[in-house]
Amino acid sequence: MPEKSMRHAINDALSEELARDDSAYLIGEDIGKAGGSFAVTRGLHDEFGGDRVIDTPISEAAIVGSSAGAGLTGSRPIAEIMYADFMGLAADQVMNQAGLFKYMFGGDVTVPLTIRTVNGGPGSNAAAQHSKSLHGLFMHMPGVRVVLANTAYDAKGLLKSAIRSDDPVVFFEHMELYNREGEVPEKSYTLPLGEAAVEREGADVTVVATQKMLHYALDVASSVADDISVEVINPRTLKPLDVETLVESAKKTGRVVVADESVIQNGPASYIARRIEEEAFYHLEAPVEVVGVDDTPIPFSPPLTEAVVPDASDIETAIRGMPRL
Amino acid sequence: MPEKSMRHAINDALSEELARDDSAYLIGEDIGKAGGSFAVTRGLHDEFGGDRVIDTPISEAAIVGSSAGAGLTGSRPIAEIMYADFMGLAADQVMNQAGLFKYMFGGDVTVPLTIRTVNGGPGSNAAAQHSKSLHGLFMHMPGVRVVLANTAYDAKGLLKSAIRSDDPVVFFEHMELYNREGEVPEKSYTLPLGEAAVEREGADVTVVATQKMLHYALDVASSVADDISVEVINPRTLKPLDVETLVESAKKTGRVVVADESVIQNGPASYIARRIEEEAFYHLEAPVEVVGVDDTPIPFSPPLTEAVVPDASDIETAIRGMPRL
Amino acid sequence: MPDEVAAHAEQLADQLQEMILIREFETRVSSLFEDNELPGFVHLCLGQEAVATGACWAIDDDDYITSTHRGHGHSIAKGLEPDRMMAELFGKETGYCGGKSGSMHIADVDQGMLGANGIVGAGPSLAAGAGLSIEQSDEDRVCLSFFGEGSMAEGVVHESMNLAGVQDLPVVFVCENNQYGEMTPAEDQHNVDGFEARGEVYDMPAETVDGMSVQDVYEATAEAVERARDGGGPSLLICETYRYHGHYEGDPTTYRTDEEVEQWRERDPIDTLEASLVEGGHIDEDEIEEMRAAARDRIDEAVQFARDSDYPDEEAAFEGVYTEEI
Amino acid sequence: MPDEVAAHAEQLADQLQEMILIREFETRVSSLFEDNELPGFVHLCLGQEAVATGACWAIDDDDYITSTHRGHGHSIAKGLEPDRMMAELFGKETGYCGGKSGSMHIADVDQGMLGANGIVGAGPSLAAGAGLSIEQSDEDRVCLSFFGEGSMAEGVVHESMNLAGVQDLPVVFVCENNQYGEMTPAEDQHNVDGFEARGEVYDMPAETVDGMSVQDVYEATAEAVERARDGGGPSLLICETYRYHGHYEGDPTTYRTDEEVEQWRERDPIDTLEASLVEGGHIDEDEIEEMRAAARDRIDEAVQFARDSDYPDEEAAFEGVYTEEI
Ligand SMILES: Cc1ncc(C[n+]2csc(CCOP(=O)(O)OP(=O)(O)O)c2C)c(N)n1
Ligand SMILES: Cc1ncc(C[n+]2csc(CCOP(=O)(O)OP(=O)(O)O)c2C)c(N)n1
Ligand SMILES: [Mg+2]
Ligand SMILES: [Mg+2]
Repeated sequence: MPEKSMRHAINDALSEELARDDSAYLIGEDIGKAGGSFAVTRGLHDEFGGDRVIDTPISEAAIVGSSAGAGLTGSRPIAEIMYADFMGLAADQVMNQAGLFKYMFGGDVTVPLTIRTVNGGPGSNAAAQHSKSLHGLFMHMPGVRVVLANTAYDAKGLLKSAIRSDDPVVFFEHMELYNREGEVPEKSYTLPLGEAAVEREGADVTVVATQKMLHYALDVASSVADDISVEVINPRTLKPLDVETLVESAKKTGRVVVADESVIQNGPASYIARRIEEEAFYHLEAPVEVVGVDDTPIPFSPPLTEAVVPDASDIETAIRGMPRL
Repeated sequence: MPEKSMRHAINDALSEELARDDSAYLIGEDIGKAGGSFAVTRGLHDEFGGDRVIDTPISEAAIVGSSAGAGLTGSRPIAEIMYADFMGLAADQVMNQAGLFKYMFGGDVTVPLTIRTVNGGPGSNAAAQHSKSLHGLFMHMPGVRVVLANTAYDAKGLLKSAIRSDDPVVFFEHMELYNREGEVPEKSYTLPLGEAAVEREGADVTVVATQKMLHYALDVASSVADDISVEVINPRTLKPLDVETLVESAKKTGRVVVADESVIQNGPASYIARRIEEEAFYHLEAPVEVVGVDDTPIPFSPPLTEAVVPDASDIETAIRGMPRL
Repeated sequence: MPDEVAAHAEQLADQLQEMILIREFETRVSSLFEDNELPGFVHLCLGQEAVATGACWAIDDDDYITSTHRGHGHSIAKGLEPDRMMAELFGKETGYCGGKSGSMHIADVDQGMLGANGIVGAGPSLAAGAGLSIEQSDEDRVCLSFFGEGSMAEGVVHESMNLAGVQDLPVVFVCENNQYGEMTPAEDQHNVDGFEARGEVYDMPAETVDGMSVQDVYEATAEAVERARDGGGPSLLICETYRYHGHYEGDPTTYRTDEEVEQWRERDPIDTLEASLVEGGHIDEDEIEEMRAAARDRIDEAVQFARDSDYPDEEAAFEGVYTEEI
Repeated sequence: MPDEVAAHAEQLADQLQEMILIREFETRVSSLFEDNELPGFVHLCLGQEAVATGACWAIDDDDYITSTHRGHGHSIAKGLEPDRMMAELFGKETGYCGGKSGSMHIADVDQGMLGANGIVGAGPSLAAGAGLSIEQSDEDRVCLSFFGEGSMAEGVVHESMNLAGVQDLPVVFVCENNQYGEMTPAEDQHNVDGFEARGEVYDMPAETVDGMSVQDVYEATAEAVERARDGGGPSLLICETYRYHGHYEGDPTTYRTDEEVEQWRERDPIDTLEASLVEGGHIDEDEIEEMRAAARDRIDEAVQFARDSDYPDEEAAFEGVYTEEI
């Protein structure tokens, strides 16, 4: 299989879906002529024209709010919010508009809206307002699906499914994974929303990891393989969450680490830990260990960033800290 | 001790703090001449004048954003956001502004801002956009303290502490508790942020419960007292969360139920459950049981609301479902 | 003016009939609410009927509207049936939304009614989205967006009008200036004399309209709608009107004087239209009485329908959150 | 014009000196960034120096400003020291924020600088808050709020100007129209001819100002500041200017032509001011060369200071989130 960057894989997904469905369009800031702030939509404006790849004013609420309205009226909007950090400006439009219409209006309508956004790259030292991982906020909103781009392969297959989904989906890319290459089939494909992937099988410890942490986890799993057999699971979608796959693995290994770049406090890693503890309680050797950001904004200075943001060594420490290994 | 409604207790706290500190002021929609949409600020405009009890346009982002700026420049703003449901419109101002300044600016500044808002009254049948409990979202934001008004006594003592805190605090009242009376000392008092209250001692099961659920839990604890000895804990503040008190109780009883009116998915009840499972793992008879709203918007029709929103019977069922009682 | 009336007498009579229906609906809701027959709370548009009727008269069945928390009039004017509306207010399964929405979120997307909305200022962004959909599919539909003057302060309303302006979207923004946002006068919330200047900000024609005159609202909207269909982009209409009841049913309205209410009532959109139709000999008192009787009957039926309908099954509470089981 | 220059020659020379310092700072940051000495990314205000200097010249030490992601010029104009600014850009503990903020959030609240801000449009709401603080304590301070024309589209900017308008807050809104928001021309994002009409919307005087003339910016701001101090409420200034470099360092700027840049450079705020000061005989080439040399020295020192400073200790990463341990 050819290797592609995640950026390229996402671009392909967008291009294929725009070609496939006339009711789909892209909307966002600088996504058109400029090709996107991170070059993810490059070429699409030329290919599909300004009517289907729409540059907007700097207006996150209107981007998402208008997309909710367009979704109600027969379109399939694909909105881009440049950084997940800016989703706060469109929180109402997700939480009280797009996410609620189907239910409030009696169940018959659909809001086939996808919001693509980017979890921060704390490693790019863009500091506290451009570095957050914020999928946790949206997992708490009924009616909204939450999907992560963790590998190039996932990104393409899941984004296509997100776009085709008749529910609003917030799709989180990751700044530091755009350049990362991975195998992506030439042929068109989709991946189901709600199925986790066992990326590596193992017997001793389960590591559930997202985005950058997934790649660290895989590295660690290889490097400790002589001592410890680590199973690595990529949850892929957080809402719906494939609890079954996670629990099955937890029951097998009895030891679980969850690694996610968000804040731990009421964050996704804590929630995943909770679901595993709930369902696999009597099979666990110890409580689930969580790796994430501990109630701290992301600082600018590289040594500070490194201190705050988890990395491979934190995952390894968590694995090695598991009892009776 | 005299009994007072929570509305009255909050009004007293606001009045006392405005009198005590010239740099404090109230700001919000219809809080002044009209006395607030729920009559919580009644009389304060007359007492302190329009300069200290400021009616604004319908502009949640500017209410919170301006309060963040005022907090930086020597004021102690007390903002009201009419329903927690509307906090989405001011999410950026909490998450990226007020909550981050102290840290981003190097630690020396303070943002002594309190945002009072109201968790929904699903029981008032105001439906999906006016009924949510949303403290969970703010627990995920570093730099922000999250406090709940669970009883009239708490409301007064905690609100005064929130106002005096030099950190931004989001203070969640509850629509269906405003009329509820409770004992409130005549004398001025404050309650520390970060200390839970054991509202009732018990030996068999711990119920950690917030807001309306706390009162249900106390009722249930009384009514099952012949069979089961229930300890009821009021966490009071969610950030900081008094994990110690919760864990101590969990270790004692070995059985824990957490009841909170928010959505369960990545919500506060799940997080509290997780923290208890993490710290009291080897003392628990079973995983913590969570009572809350299961991934569903709040519907309008009374029988639907009742189906979705937890009540005393759900807490009782959870208690009785605990093993080896 | 008499000429105006003569020229449009037939349409005006139909508009009168509709306004009477809206008023009857609202009046009945008021007493049902007082009698504790309705859960939740309600915001009524008594006094504002001419805006809903006049504006919606200028659009077609397959056009769209977005509405507000004060949306019953808009719904009726867009062609929604009082019986299913009333059933929704009762929380019954036969309601437009199966009892899930109540007064504040009534919607019928098939009928182009994109929802009342409990979030002040939300409608205009949805309207911009409907405008984008229309452009995408190259239709010549339009979307009317109703919103109160209070919502003019919300950021998303500004963003949406700006987006509509730069994208030339087929949206008519219909601001209902009923002089208050909740209990606070409009003057305390905005420079009310600056409402029209927003037209220049967003590069769209803006006009202040007598919101107590169904004909004036109709004409201004029709012109804006025609421009929008012709690719001329959005418009802003500021309709000066008044709500006779409080912000919500039960509001003691201490923030305004009886004289003020009386002054506005003298310009009542129904009474004045009746008077000029009668004066011009286009309609007689009996016909008006028939209209009232017809409206009463229709609302009687609606109330009966609502009372007779069942509450939804409990299971429905957990359905319709997602398209597929999740 | 020569008279104007003569009347203000001394002040203009000081302003020139400051603009040269800003330019030197930005030019050096550009090359440090290219040399990979700076973490993160930076947005430079080369070309816009007259707005920062002219506006801040009109306020006092104890007045406030809010700034943007393109904030180095504002900081220097507000009196922040290049050495601690540079140290912040390097992520060093001697930086204004101990290395926690970087370019996008430099602040010195004691000095009245309420922060650069990475969220487009955030500044004006903070400025309204500073205005409220000033009113609360009955001071006669003012707050200048700098923001790019792109942020005019953000809802919170609208909300904040409206709030300032109805509350008569002592805020001067200084819009820097540098013609682009990121890579998209202002014309695609707003009706640029409608910027001034916002004054009417928010009931505040609004004026378009030549942002390449430090004197024009100074005068317009001084007038607005005086009005604000006298209780006359807020004002809006739209300063027409241009950024010579890309949106961020490294931006290939394919969205504009070299001619366009050249045309603006011909109106360079530093060159034109130098020329008229020399022409009027108020300053000679040597003095200008001295100014440049002084600026170079100051920035050399700043870079040295930054390079010599230590990175913060790791523990600092977890400090300063809350006032008390939590
Ligand atoms: C975002 C938001 N803020 C506040 C409210 C509370 N609220 C409901 S109606 C209303 C007043 C709206 O005024 P206006 O837009 O003039 O409409 P009117 O009620 O006069 O029809 C307010 C503040 C709300 N529902 N949503
Ligand atoms: C809320 C938000 N949306 C988008 C961005 C990304 N962004 C950074 S600068 C910028 C352009 C701002 O344009 P303008 O206000 O004109 O300022 P300029 O860069 O021209 O000085 C954008 C869109 C952001 N930082 N914050
Ligand atoms: Mg109104
Ligand atoms: Mg710009």
